[in-house]
Amino acid sequence: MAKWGMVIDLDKCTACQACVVACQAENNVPISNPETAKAGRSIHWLEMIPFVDDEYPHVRMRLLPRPCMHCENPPCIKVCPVGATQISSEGIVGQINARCIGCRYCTTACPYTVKYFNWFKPEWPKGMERYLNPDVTVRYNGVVEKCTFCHHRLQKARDLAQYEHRELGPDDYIPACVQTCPAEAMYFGDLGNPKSTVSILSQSKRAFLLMEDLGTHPKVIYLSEGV
Amino acid sequence: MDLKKAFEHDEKTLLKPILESNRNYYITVCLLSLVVAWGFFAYFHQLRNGLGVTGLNRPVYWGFYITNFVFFIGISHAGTLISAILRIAQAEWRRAITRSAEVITVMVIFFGVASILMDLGRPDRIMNIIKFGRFESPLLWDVTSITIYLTASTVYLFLPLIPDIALMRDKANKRKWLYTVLALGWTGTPRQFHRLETAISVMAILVIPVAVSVHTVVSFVFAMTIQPMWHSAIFGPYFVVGAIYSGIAALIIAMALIRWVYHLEDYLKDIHFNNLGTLLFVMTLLWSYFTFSEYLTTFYGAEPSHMQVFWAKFNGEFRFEFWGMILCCLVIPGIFLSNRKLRTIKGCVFASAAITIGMWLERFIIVVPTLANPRLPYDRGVYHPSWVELSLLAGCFAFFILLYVLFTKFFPIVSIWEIQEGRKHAVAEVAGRVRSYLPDAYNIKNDVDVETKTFTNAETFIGNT
Amino acid sequence: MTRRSVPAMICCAFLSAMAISLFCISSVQAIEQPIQYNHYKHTQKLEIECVMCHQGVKDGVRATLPSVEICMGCHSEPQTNSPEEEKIRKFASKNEEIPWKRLFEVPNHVFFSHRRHVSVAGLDCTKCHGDMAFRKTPPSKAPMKISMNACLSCHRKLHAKTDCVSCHR
Amino acid sequence: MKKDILRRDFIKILSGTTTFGLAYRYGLFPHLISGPVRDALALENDDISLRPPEEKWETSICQQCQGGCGILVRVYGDRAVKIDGNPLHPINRGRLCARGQSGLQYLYDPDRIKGPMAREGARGEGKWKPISWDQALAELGDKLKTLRNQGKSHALAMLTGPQRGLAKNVSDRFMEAYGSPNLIRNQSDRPSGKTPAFHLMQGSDAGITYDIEDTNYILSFNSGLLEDHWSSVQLSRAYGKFRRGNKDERGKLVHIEPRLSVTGAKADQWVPINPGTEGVLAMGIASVIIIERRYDEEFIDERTLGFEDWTDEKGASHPGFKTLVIQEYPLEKVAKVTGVPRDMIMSLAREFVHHQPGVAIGNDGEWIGNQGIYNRMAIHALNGLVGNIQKKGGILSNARLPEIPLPPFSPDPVSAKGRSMPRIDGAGRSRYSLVQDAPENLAEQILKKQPYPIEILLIHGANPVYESPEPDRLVSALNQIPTVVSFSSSMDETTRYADIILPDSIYLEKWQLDTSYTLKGNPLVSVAKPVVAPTYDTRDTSEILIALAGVMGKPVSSAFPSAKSEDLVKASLHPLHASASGEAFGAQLEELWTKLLEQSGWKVRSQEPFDKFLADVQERGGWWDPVYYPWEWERALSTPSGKFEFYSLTARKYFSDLKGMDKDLALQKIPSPVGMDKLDAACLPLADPGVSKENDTLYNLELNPYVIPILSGLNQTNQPWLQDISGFHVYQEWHTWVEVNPETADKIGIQNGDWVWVESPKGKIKAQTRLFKGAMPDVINLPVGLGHASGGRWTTGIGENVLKILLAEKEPFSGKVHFQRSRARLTKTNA
Repeated sequence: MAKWGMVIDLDKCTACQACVVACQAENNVPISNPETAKAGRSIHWLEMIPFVDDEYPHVRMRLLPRPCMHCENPPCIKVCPVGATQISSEGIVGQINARCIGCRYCTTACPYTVKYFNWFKPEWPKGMERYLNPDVTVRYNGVVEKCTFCHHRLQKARDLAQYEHRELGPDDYIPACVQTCPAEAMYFGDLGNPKSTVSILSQSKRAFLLMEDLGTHPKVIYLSEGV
Repeated sequence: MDLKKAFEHDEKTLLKPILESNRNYYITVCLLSLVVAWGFFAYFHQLRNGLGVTGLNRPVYWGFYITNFVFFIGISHAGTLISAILRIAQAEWRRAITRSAEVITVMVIFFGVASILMDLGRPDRIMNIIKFGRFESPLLWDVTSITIYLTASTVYLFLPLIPDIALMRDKANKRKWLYTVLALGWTGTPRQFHRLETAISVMAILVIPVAVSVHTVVSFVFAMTIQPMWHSAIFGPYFVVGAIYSGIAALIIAMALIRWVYHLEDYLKDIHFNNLGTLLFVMTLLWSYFTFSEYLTTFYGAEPSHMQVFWAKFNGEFRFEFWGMILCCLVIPGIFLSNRKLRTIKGCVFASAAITIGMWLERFIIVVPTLANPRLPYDRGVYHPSWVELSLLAGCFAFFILLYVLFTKFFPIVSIWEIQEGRKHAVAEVAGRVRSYLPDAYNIKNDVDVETKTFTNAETFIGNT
Repeated sequence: MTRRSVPAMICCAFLSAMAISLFCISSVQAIEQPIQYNHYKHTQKLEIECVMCHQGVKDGVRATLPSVEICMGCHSEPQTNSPEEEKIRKFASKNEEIPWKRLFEVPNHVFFSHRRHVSVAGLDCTKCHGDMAFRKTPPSKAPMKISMNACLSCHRKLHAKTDCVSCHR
Repeated sequence: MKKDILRRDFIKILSGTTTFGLAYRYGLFPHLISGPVRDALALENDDISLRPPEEKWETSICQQCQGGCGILVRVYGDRAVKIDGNPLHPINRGRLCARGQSGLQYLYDPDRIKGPMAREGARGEGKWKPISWDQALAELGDKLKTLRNQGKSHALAMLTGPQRGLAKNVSDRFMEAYGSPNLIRNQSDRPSGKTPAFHLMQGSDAGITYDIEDTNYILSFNSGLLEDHWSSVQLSRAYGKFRRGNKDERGKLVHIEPRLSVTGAKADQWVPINPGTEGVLAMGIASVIIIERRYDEEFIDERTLGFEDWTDEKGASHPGFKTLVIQEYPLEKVAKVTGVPRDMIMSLAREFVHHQPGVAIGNDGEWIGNQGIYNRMAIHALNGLVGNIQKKGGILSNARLPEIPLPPFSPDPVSAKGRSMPRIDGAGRSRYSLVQDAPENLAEQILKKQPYPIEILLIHGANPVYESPEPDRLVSALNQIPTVVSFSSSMDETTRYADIILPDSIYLEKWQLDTSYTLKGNPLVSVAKPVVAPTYDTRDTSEILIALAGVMGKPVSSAFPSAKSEDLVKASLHPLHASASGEAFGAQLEELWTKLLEQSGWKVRSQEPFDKFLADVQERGGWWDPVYYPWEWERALSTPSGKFEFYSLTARKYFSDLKGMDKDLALQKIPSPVGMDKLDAACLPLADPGVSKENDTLYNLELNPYVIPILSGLNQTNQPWLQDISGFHVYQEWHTWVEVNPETADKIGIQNGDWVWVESPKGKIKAQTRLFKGAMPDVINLPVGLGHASGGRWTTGIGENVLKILLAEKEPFSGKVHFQRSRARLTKTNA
């Protein structure tokens, strides 16, 4: 069974945020406006987070693209009272928004703050709804949503592969952010397969996990900057 | 003979609020209803437009509603728990106050539950909790334990009500059908009394662990996560203590109001307030001890993510709430309740009012700062409640008071039969009990067995001493 | 009426009120098709395969309802003197599609692939669609209800994936 | 009685729940009904029951910036639902930036102009009435025809944005056929690198490029490398390889900039520097290299001019670069001016030499932040010093672009007469002899009616009213012109002053043939085809111009063989096919093979039929020449001397040719070092810090403007996805912010989130304070790119136009407007 995971090489990343927009375009994420942004209600499944350290002139700024970590031991699924968020046998932490009751317990339990809530009914101005991705649902008002590793792509890819009676190839299933990354800093694949690129990279001495001490076992692995 | 007169006096005084209503009552009800209606309007608005009408945001996903939830569930410990403890401890001064305490419990749990419903993004899918409930989630533990608590408390409120309802059925002229139904055919035979007393004692014992579990489980909602300053083993007892603390305070306020409005000075006496005030002071110390332990461990451990929350409370954006809480829950009660001279009715009520506010702030200070300071850096962990949340807070309080007022208009708020029973039996019983505590040597010895006989011999017994 | 029946009456009132409101919420209207199509005749008598008209069942993610073009493949010339048949040509002459109404529908948040179930897993149409093929007139509601429980029980039986995200999106 | 009560209660409960049920059912609680998904996708549901829409990926080119990335558009039925990179396209290899991804919001922008419109009411009032295309074209065509018949064809002017390929050819051809010299292109020189600094030192007309991928060391002088590069995806890819390619050494990046930008954050070392003194620092580094004799002597001897003092053929002696550096840029002085410690300058110089091949990169030609020509020359001189020209991992000059012309045509005498008139903007003459276009002069010349008045102005792809330092002046100039036509697809600031709007289709709706370069200098031609039908009633500007020519009739109309862009694309590809060089895009493995074959003397593409070539190019997205010959020195160094000129002969010729007033004006601002002829000094990289840091008590801060990477290019910002991530590093979006160092803020008494007036001598704007440790003390950083007065719901009134308070200056040589830093102060205000 595959264990899907992602590796982000911060040494290559240029913080261009193409991944951020690609994710929003792929996943029908509601668009924000000055009001929602001001209220802190914009939704970015994938977000670029700045860490600013030390004082001028020795300031260091680290820029970290942060998708859902797809923890092996996710704090969010334990607390859901209705099982609307679950981890699949392939390690994808999904959000079944048709079942979600909107209690926002998972959003508060997630140490990475990767879960988002639809405070209003997502709406698109007339004409703009045309770009919505037919493979992804538009979420309702009052439910939680999050990064899904674009698992609809997996559903489609696997469907096609099975129909064509072949194995799922390593490039068949790749999330939108990884596909677009201009610096080729993001990798995606099967962490369970020791020969996959992500497995090899995750063994790198530069590899680190975000808040590893929490014991959530993230499947998003960062490679630090520097030699 | 005197006893009979006293009984008549009890019935007359205590039934008066039900039988007669003055203008102030109607004005109060109208005003409260207006606030409640406004609250309903606010909720309707939220239901139509979604939770966006609140001041909640990311990362402060929980705000007033969850604060209210914890607060109301805390208040609910007033009644059932205190009355059960007092009953089991056979504290005789309980007789006048148990009813008003138990009513608080039952009424306020509804608002606790309602707060959760208000907080849901999809209240229409509430049945999913039953259909797809996962017992791994602390929220489901809450649902279970609150349901049990509500049932138990209702039964516990209802059982001691039965004789009084029967009295109403026989004495009052209005709503006879209601009292008839609710009296469940009570005629006041010794057999019935015996059964009732047994049932009440069983419930009193049962309800204590349930009450403790309820607030422990409420604390687990927070403590089971790994969020800074939530993930704490002390949270269970801390919440229980806080709950009892705020519960007693609420009870004192309610009693004072009842006493004042219905002129029941004769029934709710200084001694009641003094006793409750002393109990409250004990709780003040206990609560302070827990608060101290909680914050000291965080401070001493000095984990960065915890300290971020810690400082946000101590001298950051939540400093007013935090020091307000210390003032209301530690300083004011500490001054007013520790000192016998200040522990008057007014003093107790003032301290209780402070504690009620302080405990609400404590709940707020637990819920919001942790969310506003997540582990990953965000700039906008600010939370300003919107008019909807404020209206719903006001609506909840008004609705609670309204229901309470209405209750006093339907049922005697001081248990008549228990007072009467007190007049009839308790004095003798206490005397017997006290005697049984004393060393047997040199004790006055009767031929008859103390425990069965004292009831009838009460007056002579007192005369002898 | 006795005293005892009062609570019972109140309960009755409450329950019936609930029933009415539930009915209001979930009332489903009977579906009427534009043409009184006879499945039985086509599939059993003429032995036409389902796939002939419902294209995409075997090779597409979605199955389809037949377009007027497909019907006209046979019915461009009258086969019988049924007035229903005439309707097809009417639609065709107006260059309109036949406004078939869907009976079976998976919700938008479900990813369901026909080819995966029919071609890969080799399931029979009746598994989900019931006795559709034997209907002589169009049913007013789906002969089998498609529910998640039905999906899941079959998936469990056949040891297919039961991860939420395998179907939900 | 009992019964009554009972019945009443019964009815009460019953009616209560029923009311709720009905209210629920009929949508009083709209969000509770599980239908919003259906609403949003209602358009799809109609055909869901019959046939699922056809789904395909179409190749095209992203034309939102100059990068030239190839894209694949996922088309679902009749709508575009996703844009991704074209894996075969050599520029981006399947990758795409935020802006490219956001193209969907550009396409389906609800505020686009939805059809041709004519002005009603006064200019700029914003009242429009829709008209039909036929009417619009007929009216405008008539006007043009009349003007031409009057013999005043030169009175037509056309202002365009950067244009390439087919669009460029069509506008050129239109103006040629009509007979007007006034095609004024607001040409950014960035993709081709025609920036005068490089032109003066290296010649290289096709432009130069930095081989980031294979370099070991980047010394970035406020270059905006990761934020503001002309082809950001290509650069990002190269940067990834620079850091973690297959090389042995991990490339090192040192970034020099007053603010901690994204490039600064990603660099191994960030060197804060006083604003505007990057050129001086470069000269400081040069002085270390020269004094320690660490320069590439072989290269300097063979391929440079003017390093040492030299004598020309007339015997006059001129000072060399070495003299200038040693005399004018002693290390102490440089350290003082730049604020960079002496030791650091020395270690930078040594590192730079040690880690060769490495490149020194300046701001490659954008117009914010004032890295003037001389500063850029100083930075580029470093590359010359270490002999980094035409080397793997150094500076490469672009190979020549292949020809993709329109079919030939011969203009008539009217046209010839019109074309012989002087250009309105003065480009190509006297002070502007080095540039082809000088749009900056337009306002002045139109107002002066010099050398003649303009009757009709066509504006396409340019928004000068927003970008101009003096918008009011430009507006009054526009008001002088009887007919102003805009081809804009959005109601931008300039379009508001038009008389007729003929809205252009956007890039996903039209044909285009685009030319560009890879960062390795390979030329390429990409093909874009419409992937969806026009969303609104808009047309391709090229086709509009052809239609206008058609309305005017012969001989103008005969300039175009077809009215369809599609045919012109095909016609233009014929010469490319005939040249038999290069190939259609292919996978990287194929390219390696091609390179190998061609370098061993094989002709790669045999003469395949044109149809196959066309089909190939269309399917794969374009054509390119993967083979690059680094030894073509004539192309790389096409200066008068054929060498890398530390002392620019081009500059010398330029100044010598100027006369009178013009000469004085041009030389006025150039300082003359002691003992050096002013003309000589003007030909050397005389880096100058510009605004001095004197003790200005009124304006006590230095204002450092920078371009928001996500919104660079400044137009078409009505895309909420982009607006929403503009200032992530300070948690601010959807408004203009000002970055202030916490200590400085403390001094002024402002806090994070406070609203302040940012006031420069020129004006003031409102901004929200963001405390940022990456800001230098006493320097405030302001983002440019927001504050549009018009253009759509997600851009109008979002933030402030910082250009309003920036001082603008015209650059010598090009006359290009540069917005400078200036002094400023902050005062607290209310939101």
